[in-house]
Amino acid sequence: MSNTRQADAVSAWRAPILFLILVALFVAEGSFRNALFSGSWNTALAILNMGLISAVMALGVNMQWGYAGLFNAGVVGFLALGGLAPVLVSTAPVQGAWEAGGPRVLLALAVGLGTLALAAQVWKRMSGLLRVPALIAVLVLGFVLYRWLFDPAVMAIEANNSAAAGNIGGLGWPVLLSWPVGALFAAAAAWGVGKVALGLRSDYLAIATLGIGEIIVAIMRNEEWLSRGVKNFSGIPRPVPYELDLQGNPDFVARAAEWGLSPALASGIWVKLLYAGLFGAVLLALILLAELALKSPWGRMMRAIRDNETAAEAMGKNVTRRHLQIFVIGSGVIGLAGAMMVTLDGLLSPNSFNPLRYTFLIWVMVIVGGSGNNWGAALGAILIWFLWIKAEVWGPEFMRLVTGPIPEGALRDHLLGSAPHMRFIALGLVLLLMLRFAPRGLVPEK
Amino acid sequence: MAEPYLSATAMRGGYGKADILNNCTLTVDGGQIAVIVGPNGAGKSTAMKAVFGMLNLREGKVTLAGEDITHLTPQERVRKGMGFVPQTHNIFPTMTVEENLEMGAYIREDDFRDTMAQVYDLFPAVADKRKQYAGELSGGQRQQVAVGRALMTKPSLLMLDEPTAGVSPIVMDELFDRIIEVARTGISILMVEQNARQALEIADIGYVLVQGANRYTDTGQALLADPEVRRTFLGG
Amino acid sequence: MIQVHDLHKHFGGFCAVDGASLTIEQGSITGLIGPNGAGKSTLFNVIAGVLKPTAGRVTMAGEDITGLPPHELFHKGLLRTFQLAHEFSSMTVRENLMMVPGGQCGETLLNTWLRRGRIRQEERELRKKADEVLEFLTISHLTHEKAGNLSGGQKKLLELGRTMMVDARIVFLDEVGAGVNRTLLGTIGDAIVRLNKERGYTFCVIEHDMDFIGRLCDPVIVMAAGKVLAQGSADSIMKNEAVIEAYLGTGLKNKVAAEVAEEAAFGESHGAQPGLGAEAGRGGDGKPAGDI
Amino acid sequence: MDVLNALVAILNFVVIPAASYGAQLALGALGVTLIYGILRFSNFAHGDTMAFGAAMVILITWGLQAIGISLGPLPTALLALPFGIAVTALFTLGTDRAVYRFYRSKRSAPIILVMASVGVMFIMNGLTRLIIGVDEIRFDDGARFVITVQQFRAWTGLSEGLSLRVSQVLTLVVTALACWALFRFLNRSRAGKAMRAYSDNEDLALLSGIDPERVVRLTWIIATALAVTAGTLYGLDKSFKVFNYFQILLPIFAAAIVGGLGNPLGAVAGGFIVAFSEVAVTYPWRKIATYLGFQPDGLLQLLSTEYKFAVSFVILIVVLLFRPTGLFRGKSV
Amino acid sequence: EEIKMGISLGLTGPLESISPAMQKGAELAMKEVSDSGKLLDGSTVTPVVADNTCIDAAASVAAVTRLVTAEGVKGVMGGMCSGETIASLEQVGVPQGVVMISPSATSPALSTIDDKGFFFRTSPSDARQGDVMADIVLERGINSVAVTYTNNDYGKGLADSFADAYKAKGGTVTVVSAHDDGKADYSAEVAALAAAGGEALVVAGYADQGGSGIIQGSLDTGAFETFVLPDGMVNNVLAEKFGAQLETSFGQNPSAEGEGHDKFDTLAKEAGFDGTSAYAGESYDASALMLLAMQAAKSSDPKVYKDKVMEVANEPGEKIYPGELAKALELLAAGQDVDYVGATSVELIEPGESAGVYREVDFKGGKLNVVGFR
Ligand SMILES: Nc1ncnc2c1ncn2[C@@H]1O[C@H](COP(=O)(O)OP(=O)(O)OP(=O)(O)O)[C@@H](O)[C@H]1O
Ligand SMILES: Nc1ncnc2c1ncn2[C@@H]1O[C@H](COP(=O)(O)OP(=O)(O)OP(=O)(O)O)[C@@H](O)[C@H]1O
Ligand SMILES: [Mg+2]
Ligand SMILES: [Mg+2]
Repeated sequence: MSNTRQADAVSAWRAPILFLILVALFVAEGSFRNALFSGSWNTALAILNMGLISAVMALGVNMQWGYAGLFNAGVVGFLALGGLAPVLVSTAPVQGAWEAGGPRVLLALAVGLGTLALAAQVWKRMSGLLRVPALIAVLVLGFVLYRWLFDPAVMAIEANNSAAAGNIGGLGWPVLLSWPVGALFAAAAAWGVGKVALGLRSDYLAIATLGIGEIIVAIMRNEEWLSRGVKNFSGIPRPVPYELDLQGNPDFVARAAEWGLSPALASGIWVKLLYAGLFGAVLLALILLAELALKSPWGRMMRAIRDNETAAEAMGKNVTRRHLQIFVIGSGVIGLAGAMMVTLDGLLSPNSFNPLRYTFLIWVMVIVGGSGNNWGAALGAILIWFLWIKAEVWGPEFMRLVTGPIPEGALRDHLLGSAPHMRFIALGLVLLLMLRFAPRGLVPEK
Repeated sequence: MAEPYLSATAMRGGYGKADILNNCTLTVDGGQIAVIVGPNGAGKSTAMKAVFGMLNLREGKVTLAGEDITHLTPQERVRKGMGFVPQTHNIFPTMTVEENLEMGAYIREDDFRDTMAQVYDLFPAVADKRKQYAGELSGGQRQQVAVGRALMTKPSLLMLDEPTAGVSPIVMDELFDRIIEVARTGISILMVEQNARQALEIADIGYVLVQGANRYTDTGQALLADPEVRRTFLGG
Repeated sequence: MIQVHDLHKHFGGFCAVDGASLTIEQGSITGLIGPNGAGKSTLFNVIAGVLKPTAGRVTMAGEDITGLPPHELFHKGLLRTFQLAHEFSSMTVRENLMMVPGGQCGETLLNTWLRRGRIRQEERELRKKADEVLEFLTISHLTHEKAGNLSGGQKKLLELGRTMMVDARIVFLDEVGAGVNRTLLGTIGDAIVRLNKERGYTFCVIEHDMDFIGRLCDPVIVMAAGKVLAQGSADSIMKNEAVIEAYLGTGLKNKVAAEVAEEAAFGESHGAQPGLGAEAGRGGDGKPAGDI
Repeated sequence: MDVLNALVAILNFVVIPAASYGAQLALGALGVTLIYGILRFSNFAHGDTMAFGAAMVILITWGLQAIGISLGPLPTALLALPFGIAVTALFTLGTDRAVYRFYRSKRSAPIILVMASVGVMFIMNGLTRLIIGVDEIRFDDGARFVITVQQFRAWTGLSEGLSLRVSQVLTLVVTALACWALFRFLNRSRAGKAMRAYSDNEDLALLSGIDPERVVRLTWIIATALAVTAGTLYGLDKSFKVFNYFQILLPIFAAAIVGGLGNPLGAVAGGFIVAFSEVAVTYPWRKIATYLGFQPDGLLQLLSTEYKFAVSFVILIVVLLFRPTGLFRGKSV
Repeated sequence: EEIKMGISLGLTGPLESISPAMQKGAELAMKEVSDSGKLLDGSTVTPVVADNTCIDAAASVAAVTRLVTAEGVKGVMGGMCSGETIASLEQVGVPQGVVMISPSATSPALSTIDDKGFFFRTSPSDARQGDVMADIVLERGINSVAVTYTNNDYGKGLADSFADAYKAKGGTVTVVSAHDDGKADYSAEVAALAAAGGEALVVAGYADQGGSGIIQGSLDTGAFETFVLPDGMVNNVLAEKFGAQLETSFGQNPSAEGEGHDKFDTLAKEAGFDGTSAYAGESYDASALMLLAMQAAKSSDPKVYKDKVMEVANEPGEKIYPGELAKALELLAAGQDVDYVGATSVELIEPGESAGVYREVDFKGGKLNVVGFR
């Protein structure tokens, strides 16, 4: 039967008002000190910075899902790949690592990729009985050759000063350069993944990408030579000054005093403001480009493909190519966000890349914000991130409220002791409430 | 005059803000065949849905056998003896043909194998495919399954939204034949048709709907004979 | 124009198309009829690249197009409509039409950032064209409606409208008439004839409305059980015994019986007698007039 | 003799553990696949339904133990299971009413329901932690082993041992029964067919006189029963820990999908595929080779266990490439 | 003055089950000091707790930022896991000039980090434990072992350092393989370890995580009977869980020689929590150290008291055990030296981490028995 889904008319004022509310939340966080808000600009800006990065991630997911209906559940993998870039591009070279086996690793990787390419060709070109054996032969030979080249080189690199380094090292270039490189890493991986998996439908694509995300993270955890694996890589250079340098700079200290701020406080705020400027600029540029594309025939074509692939195909649109295109671009944006995030953290910790946090939370952001709408996705991202962080405080606070009337005793102690877990309940409730009152997202697609 | 078996009077309503139905009235007597015709988008399907309670009416009243059913849910109406074949999405695609028919007989407690045999008799083309998923059938075959499903209900009022769309002439004739036969057993039929000439021929009463309102109402023969109706609605 | 050589399409063990061979002449309006499940839509889908044939070959103007994907066929000038409407449901009716033409400048991502002016101009032209088509299909009041909200028949019209947005060489119409008002169908028929005459489109039309087929199509190909059963002019086909038996049938038995019993005295004019010509059986009076 | 030893080693370390793990996944996947098949969304709260249900069962088990009721060699938890199911089903029916029904009536896209289920997941997760805490809890009583390694060695005189736990046998049996029953129910019974009809075409189901709310309720109850059973058996086998139930969600989804969503047989097949690929692909064959008379240098391990999850996903992707909607041709929205 | 002290732990997340005891340990020390009324002329100490989730660096940074900039804490007892600790230290601790003492981040990477003197830890770097463990294993006459480690910086670092030391001393390592925490099943890992063989299995993991899963699987399938258990595994819970099945197993963890540890245990019992829970003692010590350093520096300013931390922790001076914080405050106020021993025999070596006294334990009779110290 015809679907009676109705496009509720959404007021044009909705988006601006919601953004104003968001600004108000951050201002409250920065300036009021009470049970709900911390009254610290440092905190507010710290949340904002990660919120902006989340918005970039959400934008990437929104491109894939909102524009083209591709269910990418491997966000965390592309994010991690992007995060690899700052380590490989901007950290200082490791003494002796390259000599230990750099060229050989590169050669091995080339052999590995070559094997895959050859296998693909064999599969495409050959037919008949020999096809499968030939494929297997190519793969096995390639794998053996690859391991033969790869293993000793990796051992040598990892043995090189393994407590402090053990990795191949970076190029020592400016860290900002690693952002586009991160995007490239993720995009390249997405190209390969897309070639293979994009034929799958909705949830099947989701689980395939989920798997790929897990695989990428597993590789980053276990391949120590790449970025020290689970041993974490810290001390990634920054594109902005260090707080301690600022605190040691008399000019800055004087300027801070003018504002009536202590040097530590002022330096924290200033550095975060600089980051916010960088991230905000990237975010706005991306939104601008995305909006231009979406409001043109290209966007119309993507929506058509999302609505009905068979018909779009019959109307001359190369659905496979378009899917690949948007998948690569979306993943590139996610990779960019990954590089930005690692730059902000100054740390690459592959163990922290878990799907709940970096895949599903991002999805929540997109859906709550309004999939298909760039502003919506960005809004959702910043808002959800704000709540995710504030739930840490609001959950226990709520618990204190609830347990107030309960008499002293074991039950009350138990409940108060479990207060941290209210974080989940609070977050879940907020999520459900938002979905309830704006089921198509806060700023839905027009 | 006794009240008609089904009477839907002065219906007004639609999907969103704008009304699709404007004071539309449809009545069918017991054992009668009523046919609704009209241009595309006139609100024929909407009127059917309204009669079946799948649309909120702003105004109007629906009675069945004298009982006011305006506020009943569709599944309650099914239990009151109404059967409906929608225009689109009228089969269960991942169930087999046989299961589709069984679902038609869902509310029946008695043995329905007879009815099923009759349906297969009527549509031999789908009888061959009883173990196949309905979603794999051709357009016309689906339509036959859809009508078959409604027949399985043994309704006292059968509502058909373009039952013959996409079926071959021979099956269409069979179908109309069967509809006449069904009507003779005292079952009322309300159907929308674009194969209007054939349909009006067998109709006891015909409605021409334009923009959600009754334009002409008369016996089928009279409508067929009206040159104005023929020209503007029946394709000459 | 299109030649189909011994085409087979199997679903599991079932042969939906079972060795069909046929030719669609350049410039013709070829009708394709046959009982439900004869394999007509499947044949269309194979030609249009949606399904891969199990065996057999399809050529278009001498060029082998077997198994080419639909989007490539589109660019070769082969268009088709779907039996079950495939609208882009969350887009407006106008957008549904505007997305059709291929090779739009604004479909390239880079251009959407760099060549705004060109795109704006192109869009203006497309919009005009789309509005003309909507006007023609009598659904211009729905220009801004979401296609998903259209009525069954309106969706069919939209389906047809899409094929009118570009210059096609051959158009496959899968039951455009089902669910479309007969008066409008007449108009559509005229349009098909006009496109055929003026622009030289070739048409292949699946339809169960024999009036429509009879008025438009020459030749008519009849399929049954996956094979070609007969081929010829509309008139000859409608007199073909095998076709009558498999497809056309002989009219309303019940009605006839009833009339014989109750209303014989009135001498019903359109009650077809068994064995009479199929045309008569299909409500022979009121053959469509050429003009509407 | 050595051949026998090799066989026993494989049985003990690969076949039996993988089979019981596979059955655990399968049981979870059955619930996921049912919700997907009928209500048409991926229920992320399923893992936490398992945890919540298991927590309920534990509480009731403690209660039973306190009043001195037990089941002999079988764990007391089995006795508590029906009550746990009942309590949890009430809860899930409540969430359906409070959360999902609204989106159904609005005909929201499945993804919205998925996100709502993420919200429910957070809440259930928090509740479970509130109620029973985050510590590891063991609640298996009764006999732990059907046969232990020492017993086996003593009986057979082989140098390799073999062990079989009660919980493993229980899980396998219950999974087989549940799969069979669910399959029969969906394909044969009237209510089951009504459920499938509803999932196919909601409006038409309405027109056939099927009460949609009843179908939905039934679906939740069955899915909850499956989830609680799965959660309890898993907890009996491994021990109960809230955090782990979220972790098991991913392999469960993988299992449901590789088998084909909406198909009970698929869920079971998927569970075993995931489990066996994890265990078998990373198994070092050296010991076996030694028994068979070879003296290999290395471990003869294809890939190290760090990559076990990755391996199972690679296999999953390969399966999907050849069968895009899973082994048993599942649904896709 | 009301002095606020931050506690940053993974109250939710993979280590959520050991966090509560750590939090209680830390709060115990603060309460003790606060109640004594002797800190900096009667200042009170208020703990402020933040949940750093243990694995999410961004969330951890946000949480610690809140502690420092909004709550204005004078020191942070935390972080918990190494990665998250590094991030919050580099992003917040150092730039904002706040002392952080981690009870449990044992990654060797933290030894070399540029902390400007603001970071300490009351647990030793894993590099040392590997060496000690290798000695113990060899002394028990076990010459070949399989090693499994939890796949993070702690496990990896410990396993590597153990394997290196063990091989250097003449042992054979049949396999070193990782296991992930919180996985649904460990059959694959157990199968691989069993196939590799060895007289014992070294489990460098966590007692309430994958570590116990591995042990469970090994016992059930008869793969190993003897387990070598480093600090993350030495725990009463483990003894309760496996009981007599651990008869032949042994291990070591950093711990005080008797007295301090026992005293802490008693204190914990009185306060209603398990003092033997992993890192509970270290948490107590971490908080105590900061407060004592304040007293020694006569200032609650972290930039000032950071230089006193090493002083109060090490000789010379009077030994201070748990429950004697009041005494220590008095001594310090009087300008005398103290040597804080605490619950875990704190002895800080450069660059501000515990030297690590290890107690050797075994599980004879299904109980955790201390058999010696090294
Ligand atoms: N995916 C499929 N799987 C199995 N059988 C199929 C499938 N698609 C079509 N069929 C079968 O192939 C036959 C031909 O179908 P097709 O749609 O081509 O018929 P048609 O000639 O277009 O009929 P109609 O006039 O009813 O549209 C039918 O019997 C149908 O059941
Ligand atoms: N779900 C819907 N939401 C909004 N408008 C709708 C919806 N369905 C139909 N309409 C509008 O209602 C009007 C009447 O539709 P309806 O389906 O009743 O027409 P119909 O008379 O059955 O036409 P047809 O002969 O083409 O089937 C149409 O203009 C259509 O655009
Ligand atoms: Mg209609
Ligand atoms: Mg067809």
